[in-house]
Amino acid sequence: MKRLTKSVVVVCAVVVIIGIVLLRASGKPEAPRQPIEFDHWQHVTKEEGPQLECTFCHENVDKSSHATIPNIITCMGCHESILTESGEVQKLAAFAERKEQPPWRRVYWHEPEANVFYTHKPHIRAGLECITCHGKVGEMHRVRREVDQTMGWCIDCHRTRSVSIDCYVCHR
Amino acid sequence: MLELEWIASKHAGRVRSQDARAPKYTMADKRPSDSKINSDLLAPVNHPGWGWYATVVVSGLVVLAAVGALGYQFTLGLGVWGINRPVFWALDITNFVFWIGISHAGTLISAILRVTGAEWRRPVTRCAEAITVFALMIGAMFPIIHLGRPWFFYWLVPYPNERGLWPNFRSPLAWDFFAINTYLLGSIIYLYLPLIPDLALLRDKSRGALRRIYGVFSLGWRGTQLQWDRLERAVRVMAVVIIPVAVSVHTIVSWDFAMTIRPMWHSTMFGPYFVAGAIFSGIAALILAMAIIRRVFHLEEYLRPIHFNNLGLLLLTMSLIWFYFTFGEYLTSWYGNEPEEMAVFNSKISGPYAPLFWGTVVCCFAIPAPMLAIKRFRTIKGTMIASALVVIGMWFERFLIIVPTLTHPRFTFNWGSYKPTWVELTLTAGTFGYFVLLYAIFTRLFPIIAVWEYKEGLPLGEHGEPTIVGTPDVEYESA
Amino acid sequence: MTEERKSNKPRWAMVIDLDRCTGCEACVVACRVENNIPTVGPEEAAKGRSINWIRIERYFEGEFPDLKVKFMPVLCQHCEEAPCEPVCPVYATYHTDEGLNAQVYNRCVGTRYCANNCPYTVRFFNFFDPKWDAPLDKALNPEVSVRTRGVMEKCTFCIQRIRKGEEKAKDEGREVRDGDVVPACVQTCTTKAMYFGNIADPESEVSRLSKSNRASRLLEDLGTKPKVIYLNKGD
Amino acid sequence: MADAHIKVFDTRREAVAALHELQREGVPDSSITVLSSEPLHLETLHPPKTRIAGFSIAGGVLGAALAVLLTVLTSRRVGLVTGGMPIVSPWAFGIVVFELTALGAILTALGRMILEARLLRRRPLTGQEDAVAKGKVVIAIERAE
Amino acid sequence: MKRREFIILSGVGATSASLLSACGHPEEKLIPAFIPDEEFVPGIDYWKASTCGMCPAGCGIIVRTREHKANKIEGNPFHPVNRGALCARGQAGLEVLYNPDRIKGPMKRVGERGDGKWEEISWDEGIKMLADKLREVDPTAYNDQALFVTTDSRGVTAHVGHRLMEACRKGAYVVWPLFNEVGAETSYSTGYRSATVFDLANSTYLISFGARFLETWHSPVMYSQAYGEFRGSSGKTRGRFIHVEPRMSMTAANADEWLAPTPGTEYLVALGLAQVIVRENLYKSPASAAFGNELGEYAPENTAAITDIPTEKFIRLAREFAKAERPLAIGALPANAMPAVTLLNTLVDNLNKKGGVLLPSRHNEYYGPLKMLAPRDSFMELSHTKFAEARKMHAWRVMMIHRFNPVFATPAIREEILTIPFIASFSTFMDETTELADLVLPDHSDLERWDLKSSYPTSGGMVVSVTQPVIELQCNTRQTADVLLALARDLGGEAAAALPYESAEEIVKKGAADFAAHWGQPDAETAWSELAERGFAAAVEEFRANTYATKDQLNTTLLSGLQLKAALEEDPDYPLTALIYEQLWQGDGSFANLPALQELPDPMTSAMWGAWVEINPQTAQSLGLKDGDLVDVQTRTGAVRLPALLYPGIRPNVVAIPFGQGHLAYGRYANQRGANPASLFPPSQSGPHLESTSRARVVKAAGRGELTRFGTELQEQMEKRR
Repeated sequence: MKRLTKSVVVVCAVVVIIGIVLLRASGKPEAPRQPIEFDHWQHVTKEEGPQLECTFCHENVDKSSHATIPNIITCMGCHESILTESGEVQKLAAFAERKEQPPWRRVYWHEPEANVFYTHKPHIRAGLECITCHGKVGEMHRVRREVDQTMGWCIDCHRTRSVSIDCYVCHR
Repeated sequence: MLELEWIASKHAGRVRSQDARAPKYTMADKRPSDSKINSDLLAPVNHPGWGWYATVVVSGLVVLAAVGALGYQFTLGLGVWGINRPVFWALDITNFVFWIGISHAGTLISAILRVTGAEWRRPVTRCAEAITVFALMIGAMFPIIHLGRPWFFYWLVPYPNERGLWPNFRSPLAWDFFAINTYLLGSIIYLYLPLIPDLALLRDKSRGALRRIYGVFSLGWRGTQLQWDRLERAVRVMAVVIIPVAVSVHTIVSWDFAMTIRPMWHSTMFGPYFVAGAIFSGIAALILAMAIIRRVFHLEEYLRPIHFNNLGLLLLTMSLIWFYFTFGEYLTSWYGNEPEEMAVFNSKISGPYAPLFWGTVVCCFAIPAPMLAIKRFRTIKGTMIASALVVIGMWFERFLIIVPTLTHPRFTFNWGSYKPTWVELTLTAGTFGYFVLLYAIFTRLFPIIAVWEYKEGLPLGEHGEPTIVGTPDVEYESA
Repeated sequence: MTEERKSNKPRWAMVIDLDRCTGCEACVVACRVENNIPTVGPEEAAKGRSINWIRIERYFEGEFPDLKVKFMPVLCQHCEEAPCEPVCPVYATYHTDEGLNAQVYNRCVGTRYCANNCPYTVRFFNFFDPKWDAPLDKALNPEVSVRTRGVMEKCTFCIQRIRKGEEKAKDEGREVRDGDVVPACVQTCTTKAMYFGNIADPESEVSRLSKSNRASRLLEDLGTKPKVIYLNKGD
Repeated sequence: MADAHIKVFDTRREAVAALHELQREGVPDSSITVLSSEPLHLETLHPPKTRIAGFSIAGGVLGAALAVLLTVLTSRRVGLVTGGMPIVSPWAFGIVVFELTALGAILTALGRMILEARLLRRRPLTGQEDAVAKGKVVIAIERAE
Repeated sequence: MKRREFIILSGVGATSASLLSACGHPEEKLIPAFIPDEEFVPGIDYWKASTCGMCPAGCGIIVRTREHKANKIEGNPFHPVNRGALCARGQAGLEVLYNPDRIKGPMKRVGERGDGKWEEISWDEGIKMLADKLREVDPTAYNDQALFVTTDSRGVTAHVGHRLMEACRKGAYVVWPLFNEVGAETSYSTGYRSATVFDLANSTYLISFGARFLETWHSPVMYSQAYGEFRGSSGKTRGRFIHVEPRMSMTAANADEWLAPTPGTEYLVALGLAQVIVRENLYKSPASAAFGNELGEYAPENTAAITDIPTEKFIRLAREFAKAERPLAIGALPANAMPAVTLLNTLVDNLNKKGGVLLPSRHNEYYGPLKMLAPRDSFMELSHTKFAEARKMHAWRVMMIHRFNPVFATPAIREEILTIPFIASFSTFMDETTELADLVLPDHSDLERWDLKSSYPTSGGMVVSVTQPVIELQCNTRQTADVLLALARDLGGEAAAALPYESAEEIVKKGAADFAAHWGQPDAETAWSELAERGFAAAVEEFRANTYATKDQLNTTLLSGLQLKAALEEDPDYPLTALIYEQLWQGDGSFANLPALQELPDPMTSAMWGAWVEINPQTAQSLGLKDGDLVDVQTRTGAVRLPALLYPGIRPNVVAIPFGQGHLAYGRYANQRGANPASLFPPSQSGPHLESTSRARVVKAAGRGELTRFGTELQEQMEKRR
């Protein structure tokens, strides 16, 4: 009897701990709500859409460590004229009016305490597709984090492509 | 009746031979009644007395204080300690080494005594083994406490992880991890095995829930001769295995230092030196524990001067061995006369650490050795005083092995100094409090002297007549 | 064990000319700024907890008036046979293929064993979390981690600058050559007493200087094979 | 043990005597169970041969094997970057192997002992435990029908 | 406003391939700091050239910025002065920019002076306030009534400042010389403010009389690099270096031979050497022969006793010096003692020779009509005594203080300053003087402002460096020059006429254009873009002939006013000599608020976060002092309490105290740290001035001081040596 209750308690404790761990792992919101309901699908995949390349907007991906969210000026470049009546575009225009950047929310990132210094540049040089690490963003309406970019995930890829798994490659 | 008399007389010879086996260390020729033995040895368990409660309360408070200090340290960081650059280790590792050392009291000593079949061990072994387990638990805490990020201590454990990382088995700390855990597990088992029959005894002497709990842990012990035989064999095997483990543990602890290239750490004899020191301090701790138990629980008849005398002699031996090692260690440094070594050497012999050093020599050798050598002083009180000195001395010896080397790096520009903070001191006090607490609780739950082992050593003295129970027809059968 | 090493990788090394070093400590501050080294404040400094990845060790010889002084900049020697590496139970400090002695902050659990086994005392411990009074934190180098409490840290030969140099070489589709990589201390050295480069490349300045008859290494007899080479005072 | 005959003796001496009597009368050892609160070391009543030692040696070997797997194989398998420094070093790993060997030996010894001593078995106690606890010796004979 | 400004500015300057490769970071563009948002790329470093303002040397710097934050300062690899190197001080520059204790905006005093109650005001309000005060200046009054005090004798501030003060009649533009400026005019200087260049790099035998050219003297980084070459550049024999100074400074520590004469008798050492050279006919210039008589009395045999340097040493060194291939003597001695050094150089005839003394020609002309460098006659130099005297004759009503903290430099004149009815401070930080101000109009930090200055000239020529903003404004500050311009506009009349500029930026660009034109670059636009991008413009120097041709000249100009005496007369109650010295790390005390420099171990003592008293172990022993004991250093003027530091590198019976600590304000890092030795000396000496000396005594005080060292206590080491 006594042992039974004891074991029950233990099990509960374990479950709770695991739960906490999982929660902490998935601390980042899956698909954060953006200030403007920007629809990637419309810009990338949609037949009658502009069918843009990723780099059309994320232009610095091959220059900088960040792929960089496009400047509102880039957006307005088209939307000065196109779809000006759409509500979302008007939101955009409003931002542009106020000379502000929309407070876009990140979908993929590393916490600072991870001490990760990721740079897009070499990965682009290596000819990686954007979707390998970001999922089929082009087919999403609101961007959702599809790939769980854990360290193990990085390392596996590095191993399979026989890239160095030296800690100093990413951590400093 | 007559028949039984006849049987008895018929086998008297063999019985007498068994009598001859009876050792003289136990209480005289006359065997006390089992009920007396039980009531005496189980007294601490049944009615401990106010002294016991006082001890628990006091030591409990000390532990609480230490826990508070620990929380403070975890929230703010190791900066609350006195450690600095270059003294990255200090009281934390001192306590670690010290307690691991103390832990050599039991298992090793009792194992040696068991293997060598020293009869007088009987009332001693369990005190000793209990010391081992608790000291080890305390010592093993420090490698975790002293981490900069203690919440990641499990990274030392080899477990398959998503990050594809693995511990470094080349590190002496990894060796520590394996050695200490093995020793801890081994010691617990080694303490537990001889405890089983006594657990059964407690089971049978207690009622209700307590009976059930004791029942569970006594594994359904019945006391058949088969069980006795197997138990004793198992214990003997354990004893044989545990001795090398015990030796390896403190050797590896010493290697934490010896493997480095620091002056006066990088020494080949550190292994035996530490082991000797460990046994030394262990015996001292054992004597203290026994003396206190004897007084508190009125076990004067069981823990007798002879035990203290013998342990005292052991202590004397170890004291001499310790001195021999220390002398050798320091002589080689001094004779080699390398500047880096001499920097450390001088700081101990004549420098800021001289008082501690010479204090240590006095506590561990100058006073105890002659005292124990003279029979007149090898009394209970005498050995107690000597042991107290030795325990204190050995703590400082550990401190002296660690800190002076760290304060004197090879480049004089980086020499440092060390002053402990209240946090470290509280933690240190806490370890002693914790030890006392655990030990007190142990005595409350289990007989601190192994009842069956004690009885085993008694002469089969004669008294009382057989009372026949059971079905009479059997009686008539055999008649 | 060294024969297993890949040959094509550079082996980063540093040469310090003690004849030129004046002890001006520009390198110390440069390092502090480049590598986000916190100032621990007077109280902590008094406890001997201030952090300088590179320091100027000063030694007096003789008595007044015939007093001689020796300045010696000491940083992590990035030993080929580093004593700090094997003792780390979690591989937080290890040897990279470029011969750097790496310290990975977020793997470190803080046993401080490496520091105790470093004969040069160049490893530093974060006793508390570092803090910068705002807005001083704006000056933090985004290319370098801010170390949390409980981890060791030390000179990295400015790994972030090494990576930049290698990136540049890659962009230009060539091997890394002398001058691509310049750590902060070397860059700022007021007397040009410090040199940095790939010692595996026989043409590089460092390997040329390392063959000088003035060249020596710290505590060579320990067999740590440091990759910081000192040129003794000449005359 | 309905059909067991149980005698309780106040002293070991009597018990021993009685035991011999029984043996003389040809009661097989296997049907005699002697319960006592301490080992009696009876020369006559020989318990079957034990294998604890042997097993613990085997356990040691097993532990050693596991240790080698754990250290050498996993370290190689994980293959962390060490810039050419050794990731497997026999001397160092030997220490781990030694410890696990001992651990294996201890655990198997324990297990084997529990097994051979028929501990951890749910079986009705004879009801004479109190007597045993009082230090009396109980001899039970199972009728060989 | 910012965005628009960005776009305007972004027009300025292009990227430079050369400088790119120099930085060694491919994707980083060297462009003006303000990047228009559409060009700005996060995660990329932008480098911006400017000029270091941490000392007057004017080294070129490039600042690394990313995401509109400056995160590193490095030496400009092309700048002729520092060629990529930068000293500890310069490296810490960012801590000025981002210092948490900066004054956030203009303020006016409420409540009593110095009790630190302030009220934030608008810039217009502040300027108006100051303008009104200046209007009150009575033109008919006999003498100056307004006063503009600064350490800045060059650049835009000087230009605007002294013009404004001229314009509003009865105004004086005052330059208070810093340590670094001291001795800048050796007795060579011939009317203009033209600093002499010493060709260390090429000299083979260097004697320095207290000139700490590796730390604080003139242009430390330039001379450090020269020293590097002096020691061992390919194809040149290793130079030999003798340093003469009673305390072993870092520079002295690098010398092959260190002479520690009695404080104040350095010039006697120089003359002694000269005497030996003359009497042994080792001189090179023919005119030197006849010195025999004048120098007779300075023969080492006579001076040895005073200087406490053995005669044979004199003779040996004199011979070495005279026989050396390219000997050179430098010095930082009081003006009346400098001729001794000059004499040595004259004897070995190294003027305007390779490895000798290079006398630049009058380069204030380079500035063309703008006269960026305020000509000497247009402002008065003030030292601490002068201030007290001047105060007596001038009824000053308005005092404007810029980049200077006299109350800290000379606590003694605090009262004098307090008597001035209205004080306006342009300080960036709340320092001791600003605390007394009635109005605070905070200036930009050096990384936010515009300026055009002549850097300390190099052997290659003279250099004009541009200071330009590398980052957006951190606080609501305004560049003082701009404030003065606004002030002029507000005052109207002459003032407005004298300063017809919109902003400091405009002046800088105009100045640059004039400079370019002067050097045959008519196209102002390209000239400016080059300057803005490279951060400097260099002009090849032509060095003029030796000014001292004849013996008579030497005789009159040099030896007049020298007489054989020990520096300080004996004082039975005060047996010791106290002196203060400037550290590279603390400067004149204006760097005490930079944590990086506070925590920088002093290379000689490895002490940090405080001040101390250096005492020779022998002296300490005789006084029964141990390292770290708290002591009172007392002079007839004052006393300070500091921990004793046993220092083998100082003359027995001399105690030295570093200057710069002991602030009573100036922010969290500087305030209440150590003690300010200035009070030990009469105003005539103390403060950022030539190292002052005074008779003193040391009394052991109770307790131990806070003496924080990075390295081990020297004592332990000395014990080890024994």
